[in-house]
Amino acid sequence: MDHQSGEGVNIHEFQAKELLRAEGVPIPPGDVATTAEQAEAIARKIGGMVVVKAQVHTGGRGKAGGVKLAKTASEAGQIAGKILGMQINGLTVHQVLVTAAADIASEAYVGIILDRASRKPVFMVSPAGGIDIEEVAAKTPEKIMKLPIDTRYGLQPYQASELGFFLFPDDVKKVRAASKIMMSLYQAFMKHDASLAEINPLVVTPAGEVLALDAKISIDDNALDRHPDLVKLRDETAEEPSEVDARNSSLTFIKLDGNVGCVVNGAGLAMATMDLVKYYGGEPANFLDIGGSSNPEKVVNALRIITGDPSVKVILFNIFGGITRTDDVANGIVTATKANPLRIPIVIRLTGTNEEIAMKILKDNGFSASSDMDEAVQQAVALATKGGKAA
Amino acid sequence: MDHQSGEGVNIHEFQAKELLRAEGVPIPPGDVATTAEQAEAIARKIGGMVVVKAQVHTGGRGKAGGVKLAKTASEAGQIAGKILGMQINGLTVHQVLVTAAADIASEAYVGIILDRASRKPVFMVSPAGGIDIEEVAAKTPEKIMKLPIDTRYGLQPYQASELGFFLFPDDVKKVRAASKIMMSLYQAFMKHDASLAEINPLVVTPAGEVLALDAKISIDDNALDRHPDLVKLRDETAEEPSEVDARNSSLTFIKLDGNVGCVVNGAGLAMATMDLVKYYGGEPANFLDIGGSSNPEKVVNALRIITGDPSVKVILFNIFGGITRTDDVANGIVTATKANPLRIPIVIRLTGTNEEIAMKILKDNGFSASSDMDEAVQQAVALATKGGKAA
Amino acid sequence: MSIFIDRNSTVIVQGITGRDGSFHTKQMIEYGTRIVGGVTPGKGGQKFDGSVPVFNTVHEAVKATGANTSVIYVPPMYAADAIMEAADAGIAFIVAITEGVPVNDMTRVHPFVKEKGARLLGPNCPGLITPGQSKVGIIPGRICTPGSIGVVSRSGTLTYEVVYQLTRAGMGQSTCVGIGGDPINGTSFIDCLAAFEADPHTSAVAMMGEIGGTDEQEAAEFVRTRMKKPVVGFIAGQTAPPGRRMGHAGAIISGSAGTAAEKLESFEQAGMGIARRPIEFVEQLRARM
Amino acid sequence: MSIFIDRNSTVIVQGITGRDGSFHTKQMIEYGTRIVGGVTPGKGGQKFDGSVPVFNTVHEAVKATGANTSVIYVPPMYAADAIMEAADAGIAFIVAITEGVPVNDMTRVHPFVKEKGARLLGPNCPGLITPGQSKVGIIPGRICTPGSIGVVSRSGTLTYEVVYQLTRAGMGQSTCVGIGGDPINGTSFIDCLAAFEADPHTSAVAMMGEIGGTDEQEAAEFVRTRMKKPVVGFIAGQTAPPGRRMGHAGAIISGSAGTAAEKLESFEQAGMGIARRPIEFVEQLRARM
Repeated sequence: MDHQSGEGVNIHEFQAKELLRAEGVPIPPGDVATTAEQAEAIARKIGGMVVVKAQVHTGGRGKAGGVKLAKTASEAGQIAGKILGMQINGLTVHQVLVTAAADIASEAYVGIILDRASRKPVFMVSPAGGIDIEEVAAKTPEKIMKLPIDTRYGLQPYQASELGFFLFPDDVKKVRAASKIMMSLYQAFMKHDASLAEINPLVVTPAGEVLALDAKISIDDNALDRHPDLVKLRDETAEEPSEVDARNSSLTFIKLDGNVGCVVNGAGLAMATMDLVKYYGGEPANFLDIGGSSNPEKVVNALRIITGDPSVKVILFNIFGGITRTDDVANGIVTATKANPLRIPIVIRLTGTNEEIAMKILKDNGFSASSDMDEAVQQAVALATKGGKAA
Repeated sequence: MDHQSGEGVNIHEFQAKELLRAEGVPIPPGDVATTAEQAEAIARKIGGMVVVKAQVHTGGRGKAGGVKLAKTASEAGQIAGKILGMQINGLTVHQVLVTAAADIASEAYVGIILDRASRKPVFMVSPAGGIDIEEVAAKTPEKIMKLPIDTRYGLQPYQASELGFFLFPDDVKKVRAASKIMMSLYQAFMKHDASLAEINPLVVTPAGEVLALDAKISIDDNALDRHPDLVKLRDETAEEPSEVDARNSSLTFIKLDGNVGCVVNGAGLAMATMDLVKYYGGEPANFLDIGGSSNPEKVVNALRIITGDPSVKVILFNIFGGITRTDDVANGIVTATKANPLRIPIVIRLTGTNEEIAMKILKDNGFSASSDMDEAVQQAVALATKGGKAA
Repeated sequence: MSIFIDRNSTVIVQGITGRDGSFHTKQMIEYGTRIVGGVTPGKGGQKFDGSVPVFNTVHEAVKATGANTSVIYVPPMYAADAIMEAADAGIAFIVAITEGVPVNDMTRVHPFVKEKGARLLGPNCPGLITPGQSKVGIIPGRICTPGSIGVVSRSGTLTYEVVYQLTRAGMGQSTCVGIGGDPINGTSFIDCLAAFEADPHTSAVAMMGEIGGTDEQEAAEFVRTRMKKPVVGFIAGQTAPPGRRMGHAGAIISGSAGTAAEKLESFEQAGMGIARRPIEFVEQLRARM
Repeated sequence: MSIFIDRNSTVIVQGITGRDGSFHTKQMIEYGTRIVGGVTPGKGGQKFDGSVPVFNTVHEAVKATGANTSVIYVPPMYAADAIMEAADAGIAFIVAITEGVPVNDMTRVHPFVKEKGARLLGPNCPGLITPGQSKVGIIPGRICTPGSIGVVSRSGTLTYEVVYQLTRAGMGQSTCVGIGGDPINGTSFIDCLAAFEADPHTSAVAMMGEIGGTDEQEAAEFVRTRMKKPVVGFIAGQTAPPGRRMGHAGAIISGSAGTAAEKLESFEQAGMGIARRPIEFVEQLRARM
């Protein structure tokens, strides 16, 4: 099950709930707070028992102590004070959601995931909700119903009903309520170009009401251009700073634990380069794809981001010029290192479009370069391991 | 070209324009008036030259003097005073639309019609707008482009662009404006379950602006249940009163010019009955389909509506009982004639479900009935022609 | 034998517990149709009429009964969904009786059913009957008798009228099909004519059209080029005024197309017999058999 | 000969006057590709580069030039529309280079293209090249040389790397295809493998996969059951951490599925050769030919 296919921009639970509420999904009242005082005020307005929930882009908030029940408004304020500023899986909590607590008779899972195998959004529902759906999939797959949706037709009422009967085989009222929620969830999924939209848990109260207690939505990166409203929901404080910096420089960057800093054009070649570093006994410090366009500025930004990581011991460029002009890359290296001289060695592999010009530029500026990938990677790994200096 | 397939509820020009304006179609400002004073006030608010247009459900308003230009607000009031109350094709004008006059450089036609042959809504556009599109189709068919739309995908931008280039081959700005209007027209067509949506003329002003100057929308009768807002737009004052009465009694009724009043169950049999009346030398006074359900009330209403027409000389019932129970029909006849004794002869043909019971009911109440269609029709025609009395 | 249904057809009823559904289910059972189940969401597990199992969804019904045919009596706003559910569940032959289905719904339903490889009859149709074997829909069984005339029609009661005349004249029917009068329907005249031509037990066909559209002209062309069996045609609405609707969406004349004269002309060119009155089917068919 | 394109392919360029479109059109013409026209709405009637006629719509372009292939360089928000326009106009083979196409768009485009009977390559792909005959897309022509190795890959520059190694080693290529890394794309590994198996001029296949999804496993199953020609496979992303995205949407590991280990295991079970490093393709292919 390839859950997360489609790159996704995560938005916070409270934002996802707003989007679902707008489509008519019943959700207990709540609001977001950045201070203990605000949290207390929200809890007072709601009245009764509330839940205070850390808003961070990571799972396991409950286990980490980021989700707590409060009986009174002042208790809600105290709890919020503790949760705000807390670190969960390396992310600082800047906001909490304060929401009415619901009595729970049963919990179900309802999600839509863009699936590459069927080339469709797939509904996935389970009466075993509240826990990690991947655990359900692994241990009791018969408790999961999957239904691919043909987006030319959209989710049909009969399909929503089939999903509803899978959740509540003996109660047509709950089936109707759940079906309506699934129609709304699908609307939200399509309207916002989501790659994932999840309600977990979907609860039934002792009174028989069906409610969404938690929600998660990821937006397809590629569709953001037509959703300026959703771009604003992106919370950069909830992400790794160097990755935010890279994105703002139009680079794709993921920080890893090794010491060989990699700058590559193309995701496939970038992964193959990392694999080759590992193959020769090294550890990549990152994944970094400068993409196809040959803009010296990107190279400058890439170098800045990589050298910002103190664990990086060597920089490895691997550029195969197709659309990317290797002379542009060479110029970028020269410009960046003139402005900020490197304190660690650099290994450059360049081949393809304008290779001769690039080689000359590098040579004129005191760099050497190889046109062989294996050779370059071996050299970089050697430098990272033993220390030393190239260029 | 079967334009009007799909039964349609017509709405007025000003209502159609409101629906299109809501989807973003550029339309000159305007409002509807029921008095000369209102018309003058609207014209004053718009400022400059206005057009005063009779709002009736019929073509040829212009020729009938129902569309006039006014240079000043007071002239608009005077013209409105003349048009209001005017008869156009037998319909009284109760409302006028007062709208800003636009300078016209060229006129085009844009329409969407539900087409039974392709089983799709079909776009029909022509650079020869402003006149009757059927005339264009007959005389210069090469000036019409037809494009069936697959509703699973909807109108695609490239299709709107193709239609736009057909209208304005040399001006991409106008193409873009027209394409946008066609996307909006399609949205309106689908959103409101239309069977017809037309902009005629779509004009280009000397400044190059593309505007909808007149609009027509018919709504699919069958879809009205999900459009309570559109049901309200139905203007019964603009329709034949006996037909409105029939519709409100769940009967399908169309008034014709003959003297044999027909009451039949099923549209096909109703038409075949009318044809047989004609075959035997008579003239049907109406088409009336009481439908499938066997409700004596419907029969009572049918008799009331038919006997309301003074030209009817004989009433002919032709009922083939399938779902319709013939005893229900017989009971209806008895009830209706007891309440309002008939002053014209009645010929009854009944066969099918519960025929024996029906025959007995009729006999017990002094009516005779036949089970043969040809026989009954001949008898009715004879009565209508010579006068006489059956039953 | 027949077309589309016979004594082996296994039928489920969508909307079996509704007013129309329950009435006609009893009629079908009485006629001998093999009604193997029904569908009403929320009534799964119940028995209709003490014996027919009811299911929550068509998928469940098909899984439990192996039905290959479905007949639909649900309200018009739910009909498109019911048809798609049946097609999706693997039902091969779907008969939609429901009248008043929004036409835009059918623009999506039609390709859906086609993609699923199913055949749809209707909506807004009386269904069909293979006399002595099975009836699916609402055609009154007692007016029919087994025989070799195939009957296909766009209207309901007019079909009954003609079938009644045929039966009175001793001319039995192989299958009588009402294709319905809606602008967009699943099965066309041509589909039925092709099936009758291929059916060894059908010797001639009676076809009842209406004014409006060009289906009858296309059917005539099919008769001319592809059929060996005799076909007699009738057109209702010869006296209808142009441009006015006549209860059926199909019964419209617009411009020059779709007039009765035009349709009858196409019948003549196809060498078809023409019944000027319903009763004339008897002599016209007899003359050609 | 080759798969999908050869010297007779007649190609139009959608977005021919754009920055990328114009650059790569010149490159394609230089390589020898038969570029017969271009499409940019509003620039119909102009000539690109003094010789290639530009049209307002694909329909017009196809009507005037008889093109059978189209390559798309329009911006991502217009790409779905451009693909559908090409398919609707009767283009048989559509290559969408555009990166960043919203995935939901592709859920509709995919069935549309299929219904029209066309083949789509991409989006977010480098296109393809039949060395010495035709290139459609952006693969640098000078790294390729004619020969008998079929190359198929999910990524761009990695493909170039491998092709470059093959060329250096004297192993020419029949056709090199980049299928693109998007979650929903038009042509799969299996489509290419089947075409290579059927192509008499291809003697062996080099296949470059990535972590994420199950396309490679399905491809391996296809190799095992349906192919006689040798296939050597590579998986990029063995060191990528689970659950993190790697620039390509496809390059994701989630749960147990889609790991490099799993994919390599499936290659082994299919009897495929495995290249642990890009350079190993040379020896692995040589060993099997």
